[in-house]
Amino acid sequence: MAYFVKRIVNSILLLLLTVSFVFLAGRLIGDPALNMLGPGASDLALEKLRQAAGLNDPLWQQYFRYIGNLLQGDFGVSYRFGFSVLPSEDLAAIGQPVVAIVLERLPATFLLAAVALGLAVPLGVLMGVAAAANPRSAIDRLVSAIALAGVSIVQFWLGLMLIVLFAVQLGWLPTGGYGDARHVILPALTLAARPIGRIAQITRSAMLDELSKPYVVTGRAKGLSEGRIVFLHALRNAAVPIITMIGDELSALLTGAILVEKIFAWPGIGLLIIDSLSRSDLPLIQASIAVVAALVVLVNLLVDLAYRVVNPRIRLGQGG
Amino acid sequence: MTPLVSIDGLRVEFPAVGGTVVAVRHVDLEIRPGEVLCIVGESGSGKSVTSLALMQLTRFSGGQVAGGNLTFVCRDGEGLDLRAVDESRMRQIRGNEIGMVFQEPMAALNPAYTIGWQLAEGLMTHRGLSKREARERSLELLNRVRIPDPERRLKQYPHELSGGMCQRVVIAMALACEPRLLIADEPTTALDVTVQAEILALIDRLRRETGAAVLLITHDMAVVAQMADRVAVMHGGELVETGSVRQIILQPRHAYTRALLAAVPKIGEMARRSAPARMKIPGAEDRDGIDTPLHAGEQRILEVENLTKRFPVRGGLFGRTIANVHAVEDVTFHVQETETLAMVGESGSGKSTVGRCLLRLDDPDAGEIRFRGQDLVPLSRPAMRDRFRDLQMIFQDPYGSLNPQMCVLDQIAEPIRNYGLERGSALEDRVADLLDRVRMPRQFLRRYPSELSGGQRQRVAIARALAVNPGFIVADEAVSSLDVSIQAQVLNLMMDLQADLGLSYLFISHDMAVVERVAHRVAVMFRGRIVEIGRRSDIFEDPRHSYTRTLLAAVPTMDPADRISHRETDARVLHTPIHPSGYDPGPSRYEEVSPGHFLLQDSVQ
Amino acid sequence: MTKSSSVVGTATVAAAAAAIVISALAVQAEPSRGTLVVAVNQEPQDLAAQGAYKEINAPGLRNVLETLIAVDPVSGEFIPVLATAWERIDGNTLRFTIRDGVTFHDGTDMTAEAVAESISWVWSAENAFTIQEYAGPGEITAVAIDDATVEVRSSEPDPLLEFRLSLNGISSPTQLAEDPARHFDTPIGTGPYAFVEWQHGQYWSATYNPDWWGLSANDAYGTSTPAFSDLKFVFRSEDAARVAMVESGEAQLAMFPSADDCARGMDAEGFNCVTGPSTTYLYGRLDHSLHADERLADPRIREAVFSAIDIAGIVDLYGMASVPPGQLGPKGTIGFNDAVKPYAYDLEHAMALLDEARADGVDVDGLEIEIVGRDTTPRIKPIVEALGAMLGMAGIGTDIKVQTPAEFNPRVRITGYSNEPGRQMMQVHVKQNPSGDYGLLLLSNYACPNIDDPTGPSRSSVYCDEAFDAKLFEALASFGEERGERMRELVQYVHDRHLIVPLALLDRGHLVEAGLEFTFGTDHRIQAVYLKPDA
Amino acid sequence: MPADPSLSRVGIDVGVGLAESRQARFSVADYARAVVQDKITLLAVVFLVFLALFSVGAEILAPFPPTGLNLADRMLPPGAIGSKGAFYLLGTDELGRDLFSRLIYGARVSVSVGVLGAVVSCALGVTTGLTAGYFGGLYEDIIMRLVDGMLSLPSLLVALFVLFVLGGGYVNLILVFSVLHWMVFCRLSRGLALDARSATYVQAARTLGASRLRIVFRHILPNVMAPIIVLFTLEIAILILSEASLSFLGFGVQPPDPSWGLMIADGREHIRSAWWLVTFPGLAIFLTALSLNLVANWVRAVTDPVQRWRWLTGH
Repeated sequence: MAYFVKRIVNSILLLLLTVSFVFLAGRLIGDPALNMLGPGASDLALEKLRQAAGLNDPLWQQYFRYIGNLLQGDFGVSYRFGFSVLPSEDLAAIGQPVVAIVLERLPATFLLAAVALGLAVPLGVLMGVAAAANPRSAIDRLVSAIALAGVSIVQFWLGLMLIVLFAVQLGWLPTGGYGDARHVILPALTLAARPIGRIAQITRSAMLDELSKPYVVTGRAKGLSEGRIVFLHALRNAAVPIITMIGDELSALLTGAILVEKIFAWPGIGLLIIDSLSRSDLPLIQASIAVVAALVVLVNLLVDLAYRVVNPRIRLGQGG
Repeated sequence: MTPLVSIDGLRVEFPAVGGTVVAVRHVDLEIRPGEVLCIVGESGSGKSVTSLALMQLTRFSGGQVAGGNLTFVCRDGEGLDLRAVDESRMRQIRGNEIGMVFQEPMAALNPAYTIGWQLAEGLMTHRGLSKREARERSLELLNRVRIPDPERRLKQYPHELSGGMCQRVVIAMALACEPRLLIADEPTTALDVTVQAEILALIDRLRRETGAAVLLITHDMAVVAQMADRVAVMHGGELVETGSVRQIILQPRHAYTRALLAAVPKIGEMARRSAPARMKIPGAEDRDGIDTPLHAGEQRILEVENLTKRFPVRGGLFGRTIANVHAVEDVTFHVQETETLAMVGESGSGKSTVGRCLLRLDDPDAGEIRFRGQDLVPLSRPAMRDRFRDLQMIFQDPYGSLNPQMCVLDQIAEPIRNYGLERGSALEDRVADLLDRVRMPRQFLRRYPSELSGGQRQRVAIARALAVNPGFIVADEAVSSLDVSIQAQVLNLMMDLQADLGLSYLFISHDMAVVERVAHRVAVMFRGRIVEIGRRSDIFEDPRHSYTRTLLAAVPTMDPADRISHRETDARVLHTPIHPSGYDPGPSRYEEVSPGHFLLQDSVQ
Repeated sequence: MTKSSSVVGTATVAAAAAAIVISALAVQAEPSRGTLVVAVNQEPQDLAAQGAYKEINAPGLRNVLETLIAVDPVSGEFIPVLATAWERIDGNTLRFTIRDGVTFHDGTDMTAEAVAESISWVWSAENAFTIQEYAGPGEITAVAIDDATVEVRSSEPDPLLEFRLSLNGISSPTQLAEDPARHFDTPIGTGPYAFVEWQHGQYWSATYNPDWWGLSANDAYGTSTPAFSDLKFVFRSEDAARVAMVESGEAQLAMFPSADDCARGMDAEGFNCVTGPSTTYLYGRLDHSLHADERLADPRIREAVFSAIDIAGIVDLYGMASVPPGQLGPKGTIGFNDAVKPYAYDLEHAMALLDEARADGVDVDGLEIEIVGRDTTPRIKPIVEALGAMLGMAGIGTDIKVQTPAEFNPRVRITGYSNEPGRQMMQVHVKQNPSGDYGLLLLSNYACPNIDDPTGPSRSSVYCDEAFDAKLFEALASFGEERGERMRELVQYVHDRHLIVPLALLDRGHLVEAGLEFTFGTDHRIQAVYLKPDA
Repeated sequence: MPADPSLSRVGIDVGVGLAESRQARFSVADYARAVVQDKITLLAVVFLVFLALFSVGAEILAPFPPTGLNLADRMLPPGAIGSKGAFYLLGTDELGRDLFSRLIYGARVSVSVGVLGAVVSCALGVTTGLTAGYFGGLYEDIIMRLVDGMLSLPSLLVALFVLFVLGGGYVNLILVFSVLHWMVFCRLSRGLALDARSATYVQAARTLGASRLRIVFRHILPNVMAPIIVLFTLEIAILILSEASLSFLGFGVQPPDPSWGLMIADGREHIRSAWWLVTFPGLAIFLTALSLNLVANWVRAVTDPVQRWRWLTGH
């Protein structure tokens, strides 16, 4: 409990630091107004944008205003509509709040991550268990090969190859975009390749570890079936490293989605980040990075919580 | 009577780097219904492999039963060739007709499940009991193995129980289906001597109650003497001798058995001798002037006063210290020059912490440690480093105390280099001299720890400690992880060095028999305090404190007539010395029962 | 069509059926086809009426928003749209007769007031919309003279006023009054399709407008009546993804395939590649004397650099492009100079010039010309790499870069490059010249920028020449044949000074589903009324 | 002492035998023989050796220069003979440059980014981690707070943003990788140092008068090398993949340096007409990462006492 209070406080501080870093670093790349409007913009337009976005104030004022707003859940408005368009001084009346833009994109990314993880976890765990239960067998070799391929492959390259094969040559699946279930398959597969590999690897090694422990011999000496020993006894104990890995991979999925979303034109937060970077839409960049960072931090917290459920030793507050 | 198990010409092979290794060969054994057969041998003798082969468990670790017959008579009277039965039939035998108990009770239980779950599991598998029936039966079993408060235990996890308690659970599990044979593989090696006595007595009692035969695997001849009906001695994968317990203990025929017996220190042997004495090792050369170990000098080299060490237990909302483990509580003693003070006690008694405090590996919370008149407690790290030239330590685990990445030369040279004592060829000469001193051949200089045996490693550790010519050495369980024959050699070496170099030892040990051999004086520790301290004869021949008596009584004797059967079998719940922070247990007060023999006044506890 | 089209087909049929049910109430000419899916290369920044001029900003927006007049894709002439007729009153004024009986998608009538209000708002200097980059010398305002007439005035004489008024869409003034913010993402126009929704990151869509004036008018623009019940513009920035969509039948039209894919489209069964010239140029602008390394002012070095560039090779590399006529406007543009020829590729000549300069003590070997493109420009990487290699062959040191807009944009403007004294940079750009006149082009590319007043249109010029500027401003104020003459002279003048090298005149291509006929002009706007399904 | 040392390696006879097996030392010859026996690892090692050779000796080994222009020989398929009789093993790209030569030069860029990034982050992480783990106290607190914080950030995203701000390029890429990856090494080595701190040989070293730094670097470091080497190898693979991703997005290595990721990005628009432009760089990355993973697995297996006997006995 105390541990969690501490973790949460730490996480909030961390997020604040991240946001500050992004805010200040964002100022290093030059005039945000010019970045937004492009070299063709007139100075009047630039000036209006600066006025409306408060870019003419001293940096520290802008910073504290930003943090102050942020603590109230206001990440500012996207320059996106503000730039061509400034009939009034009040940017907020025109611009779309970036929080809304980001939240609008989250479900797509969640869907993709959920499907990818839903694919990777059972598959990876089963593969790893099968390999560990039959060390050095053909199954083990096959699993190791698949797992190695999964962790070694270049994600976006795999995506491109899948598009060419399944969407273009065979015409079975759409090339990209967001729509019915068929649209999810290729991006989710692309995204799942690496976690499948990593989860299979970690499961295999954790299970090998567990299967060499004395309590497994006890189980066998009790006359338990191998299936029971493997799945009920060893897997339960191997769960801690596996859950850690799943947490890591979930964080990686959220950021790995950047490439996959770009290739498959999947309208998630990853695509939004790429778009906002290419448009130098600072408020949007800040908000999307903050949201992804918050998600990743949250995932880490949840993983921590999951440990405690799985491992009775930690549950009693002896670990940590 | 037809034997329950007949093993005939057993041969077990394991794959190894350069081919296969034969772990067990030509082993013929039989176990009769209701008897206790002990297999005794040192590590690597193949005794465990034999029992695993019987359970057909070697296959899971890569081993293969390459030859011989294993016949087991089932409950229905059918004689089964275990090598021929398939895995599913074998599963019906394991846990059902043959139960098994292991060395590490804590590790033998699955840490992720409750005791109740694990007990019920076997019952539900073999007996088809319902969940509720299984629970009732589990409760009954826990009662049977005399676990206090069994209702609560069912809901507890293994790490919430003590080692002895866990071993009782494992035994309960093994006996759950009323097997005809119980295999116990070193069931008490990891346990304290008092707990060992309880567990052995329990096994004996249960055997009598259920009529199951017991195959007990051990390295401890004293355990054999107390438990066995018949004994099989193994060495190097082969059976060297079998016979009744009386015959093996009293008239050993094989030279190895005799050597093994001779190396075991027997408690009481030293009665009425004032000074320590070397072990007699058959076949080993006797040194000149051996039996003139030193008598203690007059000068006090070390004086420890009111030493206290507590380890904080953190918890609560902000991770504050909520309690303290009172590891060492107001301990006072001294060591004279050329004297060995033995500190005995069971695990958790604080004896090792005392040793670590002396070298400031742990920082004491209170008290004074005066070494040659200088208080070590306030010393800074660099100042303390200087003191290490006079104050050295030998650690328990010879496998851990040497840096695996350094060859013997570098290991021993380490302190010489650190203090800049010698360099170049002078350094090598000095290391070679030290190697001579611990009686190791010089060609070992370039070897790495992994290429040494346990005994050789401990010799290197001793040589390393001697490299700076210290006057005082803390030996923390220095021989307890060694096989008895090796243990005897190392003990003799230590005593010889004491005589030659005038060393003082603080000899920390749990083994009363060894302590009786080496100590001038003995301090008995219990729950952080010295409960009794005095000359060796005071402690061994006139123990006053109840704990000292329990400890001495628990030591198994080598007398086959002194069976374990009459012992107390109930588990005692150990009170751990954890107290809420702010708790003041008060000072230790002693009564001097005879000159130099002090007894803790129990009111303090 | 490829195999996967069956499912898409089903969906299309369903959507079409739904559309039919809805439109059945007010039928005049029912759309014969379902949804037209167009794969476009980028998501619009906004869908505002002021942005209707930018093809790149909002592909397809002109299906929803209409202009007063438009350029006919075939003839290149101005044709009536929402204005049925127009006349020039004087150098400053145009008078438009507004089409009768037109309603906005929100149901309000398009009155002369509505038109005037919309025009004034879009061109207001105060609003400072990006359309200002096409603003003329004066400020544009509009007033309704009567119910059917709108007069548009420029504060300065403006020969290009017609052109400017072909740029902006006319949107509902009710929306401007009630909910101005929605103007930017919810266009309410008068076109054959009414805006439906914009799913950010995915697509925007429009549905058939059964009340469109063009259905009954005899002078409606376009080569067909609207044949699709719905339009869907799907954003796919990956080239391969757009192509794949047409190949797999997910889309009927894909913008801007690569030259390879277009070539394949010519042979493919399910789709074709339709190409045509554009007004878009790829060009390189080499720093001259303004804040630049002084060696670049040496005419020998400039000529050597331009002579080292194999323009035909660049064109070949770009694919779907042709060798530009030595200047940044297509034939037919006012001021187009036939005498100006592309800079000749002559490596030996280039090296000879360099040797000559070297002999005069110019540190030719110390040159390191930075060749920079912006990463948003298509195919920019191979182009800058090729340019680097070409200059390298002539012995000119180069440093090639592809930069993000954040890095690149400030360096283009006068304020930015005045901070980089001694610069040696060749910027590689792609730019459109849709106006049919050299005025804006000469002004923005060659007139001397003023660092104290960097608001001028020439803020990204790297050239400063008082004589040139004086002539230019005379030319800009002139009309008719005189204007053309003055412009031609200036085009020759800047050509001789080796300031900008036109590298390619881009063809634009579209992959089109087989059986669909697509007519487009140099502006390449995707309008459903120019699409003819023959099925 | 066990009767047969190789038996105790099996870890069957519990107790002393197992403890001993955990330290069993293998000679170089044992390892070499194990590599040769393990065909797949051998292949991986051979591949990596070739890769290193090509990276170092690109000027000598590559048949053509990596940059330049040869418009006559554009987009030739693998095995084609060019206009001047040049043989293009893996075909040419859109500027007519030999793909094979570019792959070789690309290896230099991609591999060196990976290796240098891993070296810097490893040096940084191991130094801070070991000292933090051994010294403890406030220093450890600060370091670990930093590590935990940085580890819980999405690193690819942060890299993307920082490169967006700083601009891409070889040096920036290595810098960013170092700053974003040292924590992995730090956390690992701190854990190892914590374990080692309570290990008897370290306590012994203290009583033998070794200074704190000597204990950390002379006693602890050599004993924890194996897991560090494993992580180091894996990190190289991860960094090579990250480099490819970032370059693909345009934030990594800048042209004309031919990095593999950039080559995929370039070839992407020709994926249908010139499949080799995307396929070969992708395969190169894949095989490199695969080989590194294989080697890491092998190192992990042979240095892990539990797995080692299986691996070495080939059982």
